[in-house]
Amino acid sequence: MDNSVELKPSQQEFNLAVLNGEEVSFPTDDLYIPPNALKIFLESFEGPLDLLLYFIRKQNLDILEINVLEITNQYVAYIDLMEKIQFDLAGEYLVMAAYLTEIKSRMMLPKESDSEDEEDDPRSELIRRLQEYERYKTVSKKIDSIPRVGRDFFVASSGLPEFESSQKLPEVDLNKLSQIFSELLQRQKLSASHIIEFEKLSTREKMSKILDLLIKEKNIEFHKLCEIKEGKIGIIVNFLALLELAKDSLIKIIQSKDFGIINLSSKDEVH
Amino acid sequence: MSKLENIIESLYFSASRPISESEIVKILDDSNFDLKAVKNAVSVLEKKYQESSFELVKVASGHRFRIKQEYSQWISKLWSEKPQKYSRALLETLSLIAYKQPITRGEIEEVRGVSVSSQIIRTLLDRSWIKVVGHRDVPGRPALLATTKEFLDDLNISKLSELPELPELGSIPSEVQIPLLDEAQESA
Amino acid sequence: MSKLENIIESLYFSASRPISESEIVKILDDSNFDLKAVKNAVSVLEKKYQESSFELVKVASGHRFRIKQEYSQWISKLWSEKPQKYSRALLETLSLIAYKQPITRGEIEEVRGVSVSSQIIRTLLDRSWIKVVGHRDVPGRPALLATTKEFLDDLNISKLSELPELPELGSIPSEVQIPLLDEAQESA
Repeated sequence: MDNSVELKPSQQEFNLAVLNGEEVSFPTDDLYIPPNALKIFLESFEGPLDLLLYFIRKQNLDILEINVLEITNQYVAYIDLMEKIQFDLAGEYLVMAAYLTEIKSRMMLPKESDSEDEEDDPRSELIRRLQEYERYKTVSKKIDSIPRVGRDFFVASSGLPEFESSQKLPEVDLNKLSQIFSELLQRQKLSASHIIEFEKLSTREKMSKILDLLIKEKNIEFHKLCEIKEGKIGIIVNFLALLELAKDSLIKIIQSKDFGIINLSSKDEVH
Repeated sequence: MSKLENIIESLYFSASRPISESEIVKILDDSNFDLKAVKNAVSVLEKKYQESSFELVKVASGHRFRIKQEYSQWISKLWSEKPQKYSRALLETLSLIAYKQPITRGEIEEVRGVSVSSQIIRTLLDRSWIKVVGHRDVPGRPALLATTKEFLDDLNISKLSELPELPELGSIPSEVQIPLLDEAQESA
Repeated sequence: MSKLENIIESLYFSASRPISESEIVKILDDSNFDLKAVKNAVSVLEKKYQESSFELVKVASGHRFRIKQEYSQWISKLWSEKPQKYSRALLETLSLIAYKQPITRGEIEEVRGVSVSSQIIRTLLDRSWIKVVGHRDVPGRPALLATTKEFLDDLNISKLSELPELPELGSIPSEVQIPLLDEAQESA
């Protein structure tokens, strides 16, 4: 962990974080900042509200007394810093920066009338959000500290006597299973940029079969995998399965001469 | 005929989940025990195991036996896997669901100020701590999330109101807010 | 310091398998109990539960608690009462193994985005629906999982390619955030 950040007293600085019990300061000017430290720092927050709460607590302030100008400056300086080191900031942090800047500018404008309505305080919405967030942040720590099963206490149970099994095992519906799988694939498509390539099932089945055979036999000749009733297609599928397995380096293939017998052996044997 | 208390004891020890008293009545079916007799027997059992390492406790979906917490240190040595530690993001999401249920994912995001990852929702669903109880009638029909009985069971509590109290929103008289505005400008 | 008998009792009640006396000694590690003390305590426990619905019995790999045979009629009712239903998490895991076999647990987790509990794998292995067919040659040498003949039998098909073909994966509008949530409530 590199938190040996050089500090120059002459420069304006603000304290950002306590890492491993040590306070880390990041000068706002162009000193070298270890990107790792900043990244870890950011990751210790649950979003912009959490970060703002930290700045506020840092100044020993009540949420109600926040000095929007100062907070905004700190926050924006911090965001700039992150951009400078080209850290991929979540959009929420940028939205908050814009929001704070808006509040700041509204507060610097002269008030139009003397309506002393609380609604006129540009900060009130921010304060409300900070307060609301802090409630749940606080209570979530309490919930985590409630003893829970499997972590703090355990359930007592005993072995069963023999009994006539009228117990029916749950059944699985064929169509349901494929529906669930296609939903999984769709979900994957949504959350990832790559799509799982869908391979022919028969190849998959052969792959499992070959691996299973290799557990028992250690060595198999390729032609023994093929069954006459499966015909040419069967040979091709077996061969594809073999190539897939080799690609994943799950098996070893040996063919000692051209057009000779292809020998498959389990990779496990090597170890 | 075995003693009622023993039958009930054997049921609790053999089920891998909490059982309710009415379920026991149903199992005893053709015997002559009614709900009152069962409730009596259960309360006898609740007091019975003071000298033992386990106790009968009431949770949301019934009663179950649990090992007294003082023995956890030995038991955790029995398990090779470390119990899962949950992230702050997950715990905050869970808290919002617990206290503001039913709630949509969007509403959680509004309070937390960040997006909630699908993974967190799925982990909570997998653990059976939350479930979908409906859909809000707005565009996109977002799912409404709520906590389950299993969640309460796992925390060993019998109803939601036994959760820690949610800290009050600091209620501040509106007069106090205006002077602060001036202060803020001064310090600029 | 809790009584040795109670510690041992708590271990037997929390383990879902028999435990040997030497394993107990290992768990007690830094305390002063040796094998002889443990054996003594176990034999005390063997006689202790005459009035109860359960007893401590010796089996091949150690001791375990078991409900006495006379209670079996009630327990069979408990188990037949509610036919279980497999969780969404289990079905997703099973479908991944079926369609993408051979596959490691890590690969399943990658697609599902959450960790797969050992419980799920164990349930599927117990049911003989999946088996380990090898190990991937990467650090940790994770087990490669595949479906079994029993799985095909139970689903009434004769080969994997008879599994339903997947519907075309059309493009999904990005607004649809958690398409699985609807289904999820079933498993809750």
